[in-house]
Amino acid sequence: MIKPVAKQANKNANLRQTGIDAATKVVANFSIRSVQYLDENANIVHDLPMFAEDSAELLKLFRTMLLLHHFDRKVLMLHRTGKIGTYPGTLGQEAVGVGMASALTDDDILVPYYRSVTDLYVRGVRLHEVLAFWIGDERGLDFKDPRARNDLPLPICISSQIPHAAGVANAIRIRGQKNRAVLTAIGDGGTSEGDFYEGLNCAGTWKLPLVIVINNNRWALTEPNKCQTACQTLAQKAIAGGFEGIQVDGNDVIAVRATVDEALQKARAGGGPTLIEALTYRLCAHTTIDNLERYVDKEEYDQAWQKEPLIRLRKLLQVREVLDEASETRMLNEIKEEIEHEVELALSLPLQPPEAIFDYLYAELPERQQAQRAEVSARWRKN
Amino acid sequence: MIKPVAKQANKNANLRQTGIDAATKVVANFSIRSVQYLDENANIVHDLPMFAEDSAELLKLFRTMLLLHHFDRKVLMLHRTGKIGTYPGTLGQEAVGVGMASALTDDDILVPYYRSVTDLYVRGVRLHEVLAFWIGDERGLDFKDPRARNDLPLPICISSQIPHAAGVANAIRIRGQKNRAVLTAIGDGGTSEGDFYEGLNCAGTWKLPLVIVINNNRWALTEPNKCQTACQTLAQKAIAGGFEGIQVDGNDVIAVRATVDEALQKARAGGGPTLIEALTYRLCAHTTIDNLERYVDKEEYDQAWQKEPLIRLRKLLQVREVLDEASETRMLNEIKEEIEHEVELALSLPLQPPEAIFDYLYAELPERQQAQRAEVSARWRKN
Amino acid sequence: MAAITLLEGVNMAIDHEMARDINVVALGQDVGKSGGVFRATDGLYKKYGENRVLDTPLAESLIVGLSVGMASQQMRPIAEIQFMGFIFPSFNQIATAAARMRNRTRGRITLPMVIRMPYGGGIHAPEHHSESTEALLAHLPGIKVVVPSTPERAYGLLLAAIRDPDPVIFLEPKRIYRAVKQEVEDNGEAYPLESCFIDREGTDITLVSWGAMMQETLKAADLMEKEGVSCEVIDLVTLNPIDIPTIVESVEKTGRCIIIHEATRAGGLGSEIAAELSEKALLSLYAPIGRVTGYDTIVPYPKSEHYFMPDKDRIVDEIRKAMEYH
Amino acid sequence: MAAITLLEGVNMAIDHEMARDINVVALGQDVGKSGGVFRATDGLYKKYGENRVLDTPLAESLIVGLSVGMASQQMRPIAEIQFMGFIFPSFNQIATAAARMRNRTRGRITLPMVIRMPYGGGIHAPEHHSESTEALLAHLPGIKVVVPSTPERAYGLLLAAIRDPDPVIFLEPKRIYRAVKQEVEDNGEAYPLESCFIDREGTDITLVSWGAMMQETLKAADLMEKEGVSCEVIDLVTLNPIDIPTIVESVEKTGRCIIIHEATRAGGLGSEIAAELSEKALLSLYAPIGRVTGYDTIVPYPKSEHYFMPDKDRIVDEIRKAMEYH
Ligand SMILES: Cc1ncc(C[n+]2csc(CCOP(=O)(O)OP(=O)(O)O)c2C)c(N)n1
Ligand SMILES: Cc1ncc(C[n+]2csc(CCOP(=O)(O)OP(=O)(O)O)c2C)c(N)n1
Ligand SMILES: [Mg+2]
Ligand SMILES: [Mg+2]
Repeated sequence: MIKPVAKQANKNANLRQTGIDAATKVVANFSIRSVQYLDENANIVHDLPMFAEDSAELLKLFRTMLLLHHFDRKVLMLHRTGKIGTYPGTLGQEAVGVGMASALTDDDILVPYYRSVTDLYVRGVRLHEVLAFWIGDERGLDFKDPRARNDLPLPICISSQIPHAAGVANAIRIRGQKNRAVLTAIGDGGTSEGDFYEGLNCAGTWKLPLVIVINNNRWALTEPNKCQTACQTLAQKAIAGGFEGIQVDGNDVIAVRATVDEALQKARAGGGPTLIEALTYRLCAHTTIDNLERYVDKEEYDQAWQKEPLIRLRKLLQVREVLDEASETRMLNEIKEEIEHEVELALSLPLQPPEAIFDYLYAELPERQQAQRAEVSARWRKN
Repeated sequence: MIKPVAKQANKNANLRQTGIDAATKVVANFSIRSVQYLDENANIVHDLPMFAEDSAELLKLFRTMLLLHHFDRKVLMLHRTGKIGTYPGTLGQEAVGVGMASALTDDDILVPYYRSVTDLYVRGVRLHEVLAFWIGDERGLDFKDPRARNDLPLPICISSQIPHAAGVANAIRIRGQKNRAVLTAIGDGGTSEGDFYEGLNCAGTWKLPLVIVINNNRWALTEPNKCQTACQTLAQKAIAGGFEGIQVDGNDVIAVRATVDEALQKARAGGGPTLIEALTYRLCAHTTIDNLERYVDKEEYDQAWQKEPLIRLRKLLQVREVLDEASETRMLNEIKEEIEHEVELALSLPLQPPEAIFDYLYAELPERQQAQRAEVSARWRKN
Repeated sequence: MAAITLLEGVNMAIDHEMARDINVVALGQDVGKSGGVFRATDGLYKKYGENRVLDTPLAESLIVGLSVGMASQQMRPIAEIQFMGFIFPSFNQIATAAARMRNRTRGRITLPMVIRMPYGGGIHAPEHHSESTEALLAHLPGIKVVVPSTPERAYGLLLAAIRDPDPVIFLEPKRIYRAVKQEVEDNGEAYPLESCFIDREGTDITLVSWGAMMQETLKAADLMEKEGVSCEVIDLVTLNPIDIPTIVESVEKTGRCIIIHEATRAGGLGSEIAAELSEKALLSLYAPIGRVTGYDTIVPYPKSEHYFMPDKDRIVDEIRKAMEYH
Repeated sequence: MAAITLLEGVNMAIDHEMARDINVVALGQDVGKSGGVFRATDGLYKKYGENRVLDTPLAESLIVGLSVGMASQQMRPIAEIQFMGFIFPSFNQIATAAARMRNRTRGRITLPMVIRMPYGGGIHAPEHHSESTEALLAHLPGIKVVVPSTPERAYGLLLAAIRDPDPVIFLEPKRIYRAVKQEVEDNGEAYPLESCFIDREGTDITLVSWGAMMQETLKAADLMEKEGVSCEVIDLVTLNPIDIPTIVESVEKTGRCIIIHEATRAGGLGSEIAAELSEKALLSLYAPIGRVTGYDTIVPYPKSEHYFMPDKDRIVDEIRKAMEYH
């Protein structure tokens, strides 16, 4: 019997010199592009998209970003005074959520990720709702704004939202709705989970009306990008799904909005999905209970502050003379009022009744749980 | 309060004409190459690698492929006569497993997939072992050949082997062993599972000594490639892992062997992982209990037979005058003898004792199961 | 009205609901063009088209995750997991998304979805194709778990599952997919998803089982009848919620109880039923509660599967033990 | 010898084994440079380097799958899942690979690996950070499941888990990570993985619990002592295998038993213990076996968590009920 060959040391050595290179032909080419309009010094590096000609529009975006910026700081204070526990901030990343969500129409659907306060806010979800969720009250996910009623709640399980977003998009596709698309988000760390790829792969296969934005804030908890991937861009993950991936300066709200807008239009028109990597930086700790000084390089961190998204937009608006110190101060005062109000609402929310732990389990509560519900009721009502 | 903007219908329409294109720059380029030496008519399209100059070597590969080809047919007969149940054939795909496994050294480790009979055979695993596994006997995975002792068993859970292979490769990396690499395989359908990507991503991140071969036989059970992916190549999935993917003519055993060989050398030398997509065709049904006529296009199927891997290698060997009809007939007789012997061994394997259902659960059987074991023993010994 | 198999009952229910409600869609690996590995969705692709019967990529987490997304928009997906042994990749989507959406949004988003799958052993299938891990699912609040044991129940329960406003896991005992035929009318009548069936009344001992094990249980009851032991046989049908009151009532009458299931014993659903009885019917018990189950080992490969599987003989032995106990 | 916390006991055991055996490596999300979200691997990265303390990508299935691959080559990986609520993505790797490798290769390949994770509620953590789904793991043959309740047991049991030739799931009750301090000698002495501890002897009733609930159980026992009820308190410690003989012996003595756990009641491990008792100690029971558990609902968010969690008051009520039963 002729035995199969196991060792070929010498021959391999020869082969190595020649190699397979000569026997290859290129069968596919891909490239990843990157979008930027406004660089960190507020230089306009490309002709602005139409919407950005409208200074009032940009001012709205600025105001929203400023509000979320200050909300973050407020929450951190609340944490320090023991009023709230875990909260994942969006400091430095305001342009990603605000830019992407401002490209949505009311008919579109948003599938947020756990750090999605900025996009949710644009969508009409109130800050006290998001805060209530993080304080530990399920009612925070019962979004009240009509625009957000069909939006999915914040998921805590990293990446689990990507198949959901594909499912929502699939419902739109099946129903032949041409005016709708789905927008979802994920972190850089989230791109390591299987669910991310499964959703991507399906979105490509079924040409789903789906836009996925990666908030690449360079950190997944304490792990920097290099712990998650060998990829030079996360946008290139789209190539594995067979559709376009594109990078965008995530600190340039104009670029984020324009890129997401175009991708949503493509999706609504049946052109299929797009993956957008927004490059930004997490200027806050992972959450309020984390301490970034333990693992973040000080110099890198300080540099990141220089590229922070409010700076360049402020400069542009100042050049356009629609914003100055005085008007920004007025704006800030208004903002702070809204924040105080929202915080007050969240902190003063009365507890849910004890029975509520059963009341949303099923449409109809089974007998077994009815008995338990009665037990809980008796126990906690008497005290 | 300035409300966030939800609708921008008119402006969007304008934007669309200009678009973001003008604001982009290319930040990364990728290409996928494809390898072929011997085309379907046995034309040598590129200078052969060294090992292929050795006709005796090619004759060995041919013999192994021929053997597995006939083994498949034998198993189908056994199924028709009710002697065995489910068995996943490798008809048409012999060059993939034989080519890849023949590039392994004894120090390397093979992490097979469920349809991996061909590579396992090259590795020294006997056909009766694989058959025993499929007939329903765990002993089939207790590979006896020393070369295969550390190889992982066939996994039934699609794609679950990829993280295992990464783990084995990681052990090699941690131990600093420079003479070893890991070779694993997966089907085209398997590339839809999250585990595939998680393994890929980790292999890239940690630069693991790992070579992953996709047996793209165009079918995942009854689903053709287009149900699984929008990708033009499966090799491009590697781009999401941040390392090289390459396509190879999976019916050209010389190309498979050369490509895997080079990738293994790269891996051993610390150059990191490679993903290799071997394009072939499943000429058998999914398994013996499946009927491919229900879903496979007859014409496509007949055409695939023209490209089957034995034809071209036979022609080459005939041209080189190391094979003719008479010698192939002799070879076939030997082969059939081996097959008969292996089948005989598998079918005559006495049952495991009843107690064996407990005997490999833990190093030491807990009390609870000891009692159950005694019960089983009493019940089945008395009958 | 033709006699149909359990498998055909499944098909008939899906067909019925797809015809009735445009929001009902079927999805899974190979469920479309080829009608599924067991043909549970046979003919539906042709009838309803590729937009309502979807061949998904080979990815279980995706299949359940897609269903969550679709259901969140008021569609009614019926997802197939090819075999119960392959449910694990989707476990996260079931446990953390499907089971919780209503609760975590305080009822804002609900998920009318079904995840159906063949389960259980006895057909000499390869590794992982014979699993019976229903206890893992029944431990998760927020979903329902249902198992039919006859063609007619398959039809009526699956209708109910599809119409249910919450996620339902529908386990199909593949060993009896084609074992029995029954005349079933396609009348659209659904069963409740919280009641067991008393299949045979008896006075001496209560036997509780579900799925394919019902066959062995009924055989054992027949055999014991000849020895003068009158067995009450309960088909549990719903594993979450379990119809404990009916079982308690039966055991209060008979004083003895044996639970029969294929799954591994430790932490199997037999434990849950026994625990409930030991709490609610302790004083009625003349004998310890018996459990006839798969052993606490991994489901063996086909050649040794019979050593593992409960059968009528083991049930009979356990009944005798209970009857002789004092 | 310093007094240490349970968390430090975990760290000390890992450190001890890493120093002793070059094949022992720790891996998981954030376990390396930053020492883990709870600091369980604090200092180890610095001491043993990036090749032995690995920050993995954010992918649980990968983490367990990697460990399977490494263990198959005679390494001894200690994988961390960041919170038990995130174990589900890795469930397939646990159930179909880790638990079965020895069995499916007839002992050719074995997997000396540990999967450790903080579990349980009571620290006001966000959704999914308070899960207690040990019953799902304990139902899987082929793995062991262990829970310490004191610093000293954390150390001794984790040593045993790391040295065990088979996969061990090691659940760490994070609520008491820093709650109690104990003097623990770093002497390398491991506990067996099949025995429970009788923490307090008593004659009237047996209380069985594990993890953080041991604290509440002991408090309840204290309170009842004042009422003249003598409680025997058992720390279960190993959830698979369960030391049933010791519990049976205790209940034969006391005649009453209550099982206390955080997890959801239906299909929780309390059922398994009650079922075993109802089989093996039926005639010794003076009262129904009680279970004080989380309710059959989804773990509520922090603001409502206290309604869900068993506490000493609920245990005391249940003890009184059992004592008054006749
Ligand atoms: C499945 C799962 N595993 C682990 C965690 C714990 N966890 C919460 S956030 C986080 C890091 C996420 O990083 P990234 O995806 O980059 O998002 P970012 O926090 O930077 O916005 C981890 C590991 C989780 N929530 N879900
Ligand atoms: C996790 C999992 N899901 C489903 C199956 C059932 N199944 C067995 S083979 C197969 C198709 C595999 O296709 P592919 O990966 O292309 O490999 P091939 O069979 O073509 O070699 C499926 C769906 C499985 N074994 N494992
Ligand atoms: Mg991040
Ligand atoms: Mg295939």
